Amino acid sequence: MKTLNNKTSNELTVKSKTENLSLIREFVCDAAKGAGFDQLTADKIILAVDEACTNIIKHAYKYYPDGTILVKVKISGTTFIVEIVDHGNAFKPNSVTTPDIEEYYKQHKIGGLGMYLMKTLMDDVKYNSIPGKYNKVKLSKKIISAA
Amino acid sequence: MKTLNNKTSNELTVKSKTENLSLIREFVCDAAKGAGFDQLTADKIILAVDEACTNIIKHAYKYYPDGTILVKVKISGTTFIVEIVDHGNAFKPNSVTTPDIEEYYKQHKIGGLGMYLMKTLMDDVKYNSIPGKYNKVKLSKKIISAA
Amino acid sequence: MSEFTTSTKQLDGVSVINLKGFLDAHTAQVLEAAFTSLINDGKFNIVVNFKDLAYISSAGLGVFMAYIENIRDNNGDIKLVEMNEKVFNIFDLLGFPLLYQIFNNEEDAIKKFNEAKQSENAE
Amino acid sequence: MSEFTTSTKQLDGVSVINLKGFLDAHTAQVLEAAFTSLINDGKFNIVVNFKDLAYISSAGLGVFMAYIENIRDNNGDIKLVEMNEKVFNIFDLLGFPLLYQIFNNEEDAIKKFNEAKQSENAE
Ligand SMILES: Nc1ncnc2c1ncn2[C@@H]1O[C@H](COP(=O)(O)OP(=O)(O)O)[C@@H](O)[C@H]1O
Ligand SMILES: Nc1ncnc2c1ncn2[C@@H]1O[C@H](COP(=O)(O)OP(=O)(O)O)[C@@H](O)[C@H]1O
Repeated sequence: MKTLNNKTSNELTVKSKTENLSLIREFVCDAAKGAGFDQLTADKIILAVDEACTNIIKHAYKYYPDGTILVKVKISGTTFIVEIVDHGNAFKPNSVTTPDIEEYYKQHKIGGLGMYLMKTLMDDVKYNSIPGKYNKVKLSKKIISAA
Repeated sequence: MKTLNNKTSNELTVKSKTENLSLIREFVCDAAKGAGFDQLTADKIILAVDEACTNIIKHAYKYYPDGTILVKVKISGTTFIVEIVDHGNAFKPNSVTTPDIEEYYKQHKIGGLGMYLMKTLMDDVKYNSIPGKYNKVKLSKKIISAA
Repeated sequence: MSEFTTSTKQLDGVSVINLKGFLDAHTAQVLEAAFTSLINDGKFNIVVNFKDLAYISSAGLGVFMAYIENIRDNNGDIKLVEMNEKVFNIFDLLGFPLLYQIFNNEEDAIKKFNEAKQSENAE
Repeated sequence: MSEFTTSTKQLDGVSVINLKGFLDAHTAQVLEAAFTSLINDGKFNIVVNFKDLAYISSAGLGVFMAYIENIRDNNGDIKLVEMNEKVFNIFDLLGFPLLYQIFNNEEDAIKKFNEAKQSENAE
């Protein structure tokens, strides 16, 4: 039996398969709406989390299907936070430069859009890898209440 | 950071609130269909799990909203298993008799239908409580492949 | 979060409640509110239309059990219409067809109410 | 699991692919198969109808990027129609309107293909 430390957040653990992306989106959708976000903002958060998890499946686990992805949602003050933890290959995002979109297309590159989307859609994206232990990406979005 | 022991099952942890029932249903729906059940059987499993979780929220946590409900799905051989763990009040199901449906209505009783549904919809329902530690209910359904 | 809504209309002296979405322990209170409001208005002839109901758990079934006695004590009834197979199967499993009259459509259920009224008047 | 399907029809010498459901890293291969099949048949004038598309992630956008060069090298094009606001916003964020022509409806996109054909013939 597993002890649950965090009594104030919902968590979803799924295997590292793309077929679980829709479940992750439903989970995040529920949480974002529960935090009071409108549909438009919830949609942005959902897409950012999809991109983060797609990257984990593709790059961290290289399509190995039996890894785990833990998605944790919480509210800290007035910030909605999604933390995603995996145990795949470590990732140092500093080595990925944000693409200049026009330049990017001129070079006929495919891919490389996921990180750009995550950063554009969220207020903050932070990666933290402890090689051999875990990788964590933390996506944050301010909750702005309709005043 | 939480260590994930079980590498072969999806898990969902939510707070003990009725608003999370729909998320639990979506989680179980995905898992049941992934295991190959048809919609009709998936619907039965979904309802049984809803009833089990509703009971946990109502009876084990008495509507205390900050408890946790862990829903774990796995396939063991040809059996689909949903395990639900909570940390609320212990439950001894032996003290609950299966209602005689007609007799039941004659007495104008309200409630008491959840346990009956769970047992009718699933192949097996087992409760296991370790007071002060956790309660676990295990719902099983044979996967019958269309031969 | 489940979405569940009700809407109520009056037809030939009968109140028709339309159910839409997912009826579970979270949303059951929405249906309770609909019944309470009718009862407070003295409207006891009630048809419940299940056409747009996608899901029901025992918490939803419990709402019907909670109100039926009071409504019948007031010479009224709850009649059920347009139940899809999935929802009917759950009702059936719980023996609800013994307790509630189920009709194919609103018209048939309303007719039944008005026939009953006529035979009362004839007495 | 996401549900995503495509259906393809021929209209005035143009192939119209209808997208339905959720297009993500899991379902992108369904769209790849649709493009591959058209290209194998030598059909390079393609309209993609987004009317029934509920969701797209960068994995879905990547499919368009993967095929566009080959298609344009063959004097064809991919034109996009009936995009809802949500999906358009994502396309816009990624600068796709610089790369793809977007029309309100199938007719306008098909007309554009056929105008181009006529001016070629006139040359
Ligand atoms: N979670 C991750 N683990 C390892 N590498 C990653 C991860 N996320 C992104 N990357 C690296 O960053 C690059 C850019 O990612 P992204 O913008 O999503 O584009 P794409 O995945 O389409 O290549 C990837 O190609 C990959 O090398
Ligand atoms: N998880 C649980 N923890 C504690 N008590 C429970 C639990 N599940 C069921 N019970 C007990 O068993 C009884 C029967 O449950 P059920 O058939 O679902 O009907 P209801 O919940 O409508 O009373 C409940 O009234 C409750 O006393």
